[in-house]
Amino acid sequence: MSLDLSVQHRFDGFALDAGFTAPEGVTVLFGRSGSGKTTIVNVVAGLLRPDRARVSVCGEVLCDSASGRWVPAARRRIGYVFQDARLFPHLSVRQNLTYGQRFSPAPLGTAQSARIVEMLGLGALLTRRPGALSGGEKQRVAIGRALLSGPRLLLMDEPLASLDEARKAEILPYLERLRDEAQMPLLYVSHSTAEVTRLATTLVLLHEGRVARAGPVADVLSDPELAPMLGVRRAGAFLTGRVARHHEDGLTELTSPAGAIFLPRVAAAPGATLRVRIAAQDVLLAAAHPSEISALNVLSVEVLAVRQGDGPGVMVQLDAGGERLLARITRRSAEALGIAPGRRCYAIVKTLSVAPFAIGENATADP
Amino acid sequence: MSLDLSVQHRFDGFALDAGFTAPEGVTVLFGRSGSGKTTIVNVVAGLLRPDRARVSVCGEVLCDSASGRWVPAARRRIGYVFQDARLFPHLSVRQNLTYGQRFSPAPLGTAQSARIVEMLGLGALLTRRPGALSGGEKQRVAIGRALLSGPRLLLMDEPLASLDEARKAEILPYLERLRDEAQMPLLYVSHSTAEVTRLATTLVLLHEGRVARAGPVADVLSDPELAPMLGVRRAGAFLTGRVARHHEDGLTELTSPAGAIFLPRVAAAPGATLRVRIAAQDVLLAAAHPSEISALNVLSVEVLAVRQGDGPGVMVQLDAGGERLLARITRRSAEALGIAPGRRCYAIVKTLSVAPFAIGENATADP
Amino acid sequence: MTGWLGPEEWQAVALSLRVALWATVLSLPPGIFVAYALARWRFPGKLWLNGLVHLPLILPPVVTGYLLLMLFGAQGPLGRALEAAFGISIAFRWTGAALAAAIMGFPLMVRAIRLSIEAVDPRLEAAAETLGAPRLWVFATITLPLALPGILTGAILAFAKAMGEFGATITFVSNIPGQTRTVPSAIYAFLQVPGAEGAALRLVIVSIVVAMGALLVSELLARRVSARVRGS
Amino acid sequence: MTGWLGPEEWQAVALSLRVALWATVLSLPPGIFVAYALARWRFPGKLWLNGLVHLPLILPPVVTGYLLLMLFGAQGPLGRALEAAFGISIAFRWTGAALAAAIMGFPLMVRAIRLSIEAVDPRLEAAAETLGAPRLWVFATITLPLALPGILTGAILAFAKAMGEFGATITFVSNIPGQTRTVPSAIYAFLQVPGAEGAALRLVIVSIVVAMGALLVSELLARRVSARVRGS
Amino acid sequence: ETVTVFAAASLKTALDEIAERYEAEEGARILRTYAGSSVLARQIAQGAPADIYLAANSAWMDHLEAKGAIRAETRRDVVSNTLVLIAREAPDIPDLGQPEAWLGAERLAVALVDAVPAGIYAKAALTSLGIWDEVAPAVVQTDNARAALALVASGAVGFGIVYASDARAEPRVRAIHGIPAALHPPIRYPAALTARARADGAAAFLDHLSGPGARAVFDRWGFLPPGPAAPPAP
Ligand SMILES: Nc1ncnc2c1ncn2[C@@H]1O[C@H](COP(=O)(O)OP(=O)(O)OP(=O)(O)O)[C@@H](O)[C@H]1O
Ligand SMILES: Nc1ncnc2c1ncn2[C@@H]1O[C@H](COP(=O)(O)OP(=O)(O)OP(=O)(O)O)[C@@H](O)[C@H]1O
Ligand code: MOO
Ligand SMILES: [Mg+2]
Ligand SMILES: [Mg+2]
Repeated sequence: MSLDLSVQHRFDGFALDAGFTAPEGVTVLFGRSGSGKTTIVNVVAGLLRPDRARVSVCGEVLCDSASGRWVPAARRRIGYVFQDARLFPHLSVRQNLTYGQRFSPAPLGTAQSARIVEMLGLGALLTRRPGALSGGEKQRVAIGRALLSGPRLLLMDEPLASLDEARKAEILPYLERLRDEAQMPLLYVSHSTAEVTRLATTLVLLHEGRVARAGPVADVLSDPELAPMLGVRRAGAFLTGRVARHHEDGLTELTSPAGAIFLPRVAAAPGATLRVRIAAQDVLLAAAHPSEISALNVLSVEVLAVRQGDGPGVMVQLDAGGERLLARITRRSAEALGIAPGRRCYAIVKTLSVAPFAIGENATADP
Repeated sequence: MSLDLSVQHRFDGFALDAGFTAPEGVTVLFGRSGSGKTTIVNVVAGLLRPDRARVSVCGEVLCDSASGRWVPAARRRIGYVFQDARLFPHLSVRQNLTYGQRFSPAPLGTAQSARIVEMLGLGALLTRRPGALSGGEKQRVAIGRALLSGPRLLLMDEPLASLDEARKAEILPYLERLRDEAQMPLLYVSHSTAEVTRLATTLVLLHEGRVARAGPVADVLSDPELAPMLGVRRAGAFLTGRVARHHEDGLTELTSPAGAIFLPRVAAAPGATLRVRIAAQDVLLAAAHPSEISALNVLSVEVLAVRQGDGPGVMVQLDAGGERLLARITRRSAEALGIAPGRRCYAIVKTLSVAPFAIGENATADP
Repeated sequence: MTGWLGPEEWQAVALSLRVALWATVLSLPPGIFVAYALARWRFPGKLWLNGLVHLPLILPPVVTGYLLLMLFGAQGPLGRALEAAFGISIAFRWTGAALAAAIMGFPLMVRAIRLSIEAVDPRLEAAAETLGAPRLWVFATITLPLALPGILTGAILAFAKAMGEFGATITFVSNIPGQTRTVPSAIYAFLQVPGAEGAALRLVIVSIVVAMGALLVSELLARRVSARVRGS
Repeated sequence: MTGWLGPEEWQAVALSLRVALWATVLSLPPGIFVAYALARWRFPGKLWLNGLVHLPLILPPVVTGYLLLMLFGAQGPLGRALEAAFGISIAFRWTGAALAAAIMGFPLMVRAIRLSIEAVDPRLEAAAETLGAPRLWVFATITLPLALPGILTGAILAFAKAMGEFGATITFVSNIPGQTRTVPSAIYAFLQVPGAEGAALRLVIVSIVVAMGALLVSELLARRVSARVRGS
Repeated sequence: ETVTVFAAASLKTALDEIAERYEAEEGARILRTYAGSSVLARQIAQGAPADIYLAANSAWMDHLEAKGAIRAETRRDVVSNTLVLIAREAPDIPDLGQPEAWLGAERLAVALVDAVPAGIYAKAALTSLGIWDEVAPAVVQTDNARAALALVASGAVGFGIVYASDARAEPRVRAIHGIPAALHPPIRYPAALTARARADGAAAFLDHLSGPGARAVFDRWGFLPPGPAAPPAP
């Protein structure tokens, strides 16, 4: 299952010329306001007929200006959660939710539907109309409506922006499951680091209508060159490990080439491969192996490169047993510790800062 | 300048009964989706006439069900950035922006208006109509429209939710300046930790229509009891210090009762009082004073209390020279380090994790 | 009450009601279709269709009646075709009165419905399409219900017009008691005779009462419809 | 062309145009006001006002004309009052024809405008209020422009109706050449004479051409208006 | 000076011709207003600016006279008329009293039988013949005599009873039987000056209408002289 896309379109004062492949998993479209994210999503959904485009989903061509092919939106089976909720104002929440069900060739079972409704916390709202919902409630109904239509590809345009953290924390695992179990590709527009790092398998960076960078999220996020574009706080790296065991005190231990890594318990069977993300912001460097410290993860590393930014910080690229790691520290500390390519030191990572990151695995974080 | 509010209102299936005082500065309304935030904001704006309410802004009563007083929305001079942008679809961006200007008794000067337009990045959009704007562009116009109407109180309902980090980073300092210079109270609905910690002076926690907790943001956020309600990642504490000096390498040094604190350069004159926020998530504990480590802030602390959560973590309340600090570490480390009330140890805080937090001071973070 | 109006007048009232109801009900489907086409499609001849729909409003009613007679009369092309195909004749029948009323009310109905359809946000229709709904279903479940205020308005305008239509009706189907003597025809007849104003007034009152009742019902329906859409 | 229609006919065309234009222009302000009141306010007697507005649609036009004659004639209460106060008399004048046309078109106009005003999102009006705009300003800058499609529709319906109005006009202001002989009245007179169908047909064609022109202009205006609101 | 005439619509052609000639000869201006007799009468009662009222039957003139809206002393009958049975292409019929023979399954168009003069006279004649009840179900009533003529002319209806003057002007129909004047009240077109008539020219034109010049034109359009009319030949 994958989505191939190339699209050219001009609006007055804005030119879009983008192409990328979204493989299985979650592809996050990332870019500044007005960079063309919604426009691309609309083309995929079949709501905007661009000047020139070719869009195909797992080999089926949905739109091809060369041959004139154009599959209408209704026959694409693509779920779309709009940036504005776009609920049907005259229908109850229940009717909104079930609107797409009758057209689905593979309708969701009652149990599955009920689970979605419960996860989204919509049970008490079913008889209301959209006019009587709060902003976040509307958005949750919109998500439910798209999910219940049983799509084969899901488009989500900043679906969680208006939700509180607690609600996000409830919905994110579900999206992860969707990604992992249903193997439904997701094209996801988001501004949120947390969502990107939790969900994304592929990251497409848009800049003024063009793809600035696209690729596996680990590559894009750990590229120190992209740090300014992504925002320094978003930079980070990925380590791959194997689940060694689950400890009683709520921790999971991984074995990785970089060393043992502890993180909050993850629902993955021992032996499973797991990816974890470590934000550059969360890494401390020490000249000597620190003792009696609350951080459980201390990795022996070698400095590969140091990149100076504008502010007081530097971005340090590290090698940890063959894996790459990023650390963002002050210039002063870098000088004090003599951080320069070739220098060996220790990277300290708080257990609780390690975020599990699962691709194609039945692995989610315990809440 | 302050806002006093008490309001009771029933919707079918939802009862609001809330009251709080919003002093000068930014009061953030915080609470889950559907907890009544927008409803309260609507009452303040004069758009919803609740069952019972009393609202006064710096002594002027805007609404009082007891006396039947009700000042219509148009005469309240309260700017409102709606959760949905609500731009006037038939007017150009320019006309939307200037709509409120003619009614303002204290209209903004051309230079000031131009600055706002530039800050919001609207210069190139002025002749467009809202139908041709992206989601984030719409929201920026909505913010500009409210600001340009020269209000004496500003209501913002998740104004930045649909903006990218870079744009947020541009707008936040402006809101801070607004708070500090114009001494305009802001009632601000937000789900974002970053916004809360940057902007809030007062935090009002809403839970199912009631005020669960209200008070200075430092008190609310550093209350370990509220951590589950706020989300553990949001908990943190505040230290007050005096600007000692600005170093050449982009760091600012504070003297505080807890010791010297380094943080990224802040635009405050030496001698100015400054508050900084340290998230519990970002604090490491060590039994001994670590040497040769990239973190510049090492504080000698004494454990006051340890609060066990559900997961693998514990919340540790610390005393640092009379100031309170919170640290979130794993249970395992707590046991290993013998963390218990009375234990003396060291708190390690990365320089780059210290966020400046200005109240009533001309202090903002350098970008 | 039966003493107040004679049996012939009651007959006229009953007939007018029947004519107005059928005229309204039967012109609704084509009215909605034409309104939708004018609101949402681009096609050659759109301006002509629009003009044609408005003709009965522009022309003096007598002319419209006369044209109908030319078309649907015993010698008219459509009249002959109907007669040959189905053995139906509508001239001088109440069915003809309903046709005349429907045609006279058609521009009012189409305009109101078109206005409402144009006000339906096409982005909602697009949203429905992404959920897999075929165009016709989207129309029936999104466009139509959201345009309901306009459809109601169109229907009530057509009904009221049908209750009051005189010129086209009497020209096309004449004034046959019990068959085509509608209330306006009866009123007209009374007005031709010196001193019969009283009788005319009684019929005027009856038609006002009937039409006000219809208005009231439509207002209440409209209120409920818009409350539905606004939420709660 | 002057050879094709006689000077009297041209007079009738010019008069009809004048009557229809004035009827439309003068009924717009009250039409908008009444439509707004019906759409947005709650007040006692609202249902009665609504009924009153619809009366001219419900009643046979001749009855409306008759009532106008009774009210505004030399013996009528309003006629006498106008005469006494301003020395104005409108019965049997073209001004009376404009009044009759305006009243006959009023329900059509009000309904269309009301429909459009009801479709304006009140949350936009609320947003304008929070910007400090007084109600009247909000109405003029938000409600009115957004209701423009309906106002255009209402105006074109009223204009078309005014061009075609016959029953009320001839009853109220008669059929005086150069003063109150509108195109429909002239057509009527021709139709009363055997063999004059040709002359009637010429006038019918003229009124169709005029009304189609008005329709066309209104369509183009409406298209531009809605393009404006949709963006770009 | 201008004289305003309010005249029944069915007089249009003849009156237009008379007035145009009069205007050419006398230099006066004759403003003609045509509508139904009832409409015009009501308007005159409400102060319409008419100098002369020319009605298609006596009832409305009587009504105005009773109200004092006309000058009774100037009232006179200007022309009279008769009714004929018309069809598009049927042969002449021998006996009007046998409707089953000539009407068959066809319909009969007449003006409103209780309201419009042509219809009232037609009903009176059919009643006198004793066949009204038999014919009534086939009767198609129109709002004026002219519309009944049009129905027959267009073939929408088989037969009609209309004024002889109308039948003569319509080439597509022919009179297949006269209606004897004795079967109905006399058909008269009365004229009078209105109470508000100021112009001297009005009296002059009224006199002209009943004079020989106008008589000739009326004759040509099928109207008969006033007074007891001779029954037309079948
Ligand atoms: N018109 C209404 N009728 C009935 N219930 C309503 C109405 N408006 C809001 N509510 C309900 O009142 C509650 C509070 O709504 P409100 O919009 O204030 O929530 P909120 O805190 O702003 O949520 P969010 O963060 O999702 O925007 C919700 O449960 C909502 O469903
Ligand atoms: N109908 C239109 N006419 C003209 N320009 C348009 C139109 N729609 C969008 N644009 C412009 O195209 C650009 C891309 O818009 P798009 O909605 O794809 O942005 P986006 O990346 O989704 O932004 P956001 O994060 O703010 O939602 C913007 O500059 C916008 O102003
Ligand atoms: O158009 Mo009319 O004058 O209502 O029958
Ligand atoms: Mg977008
Ligand atoms: Mg809200």
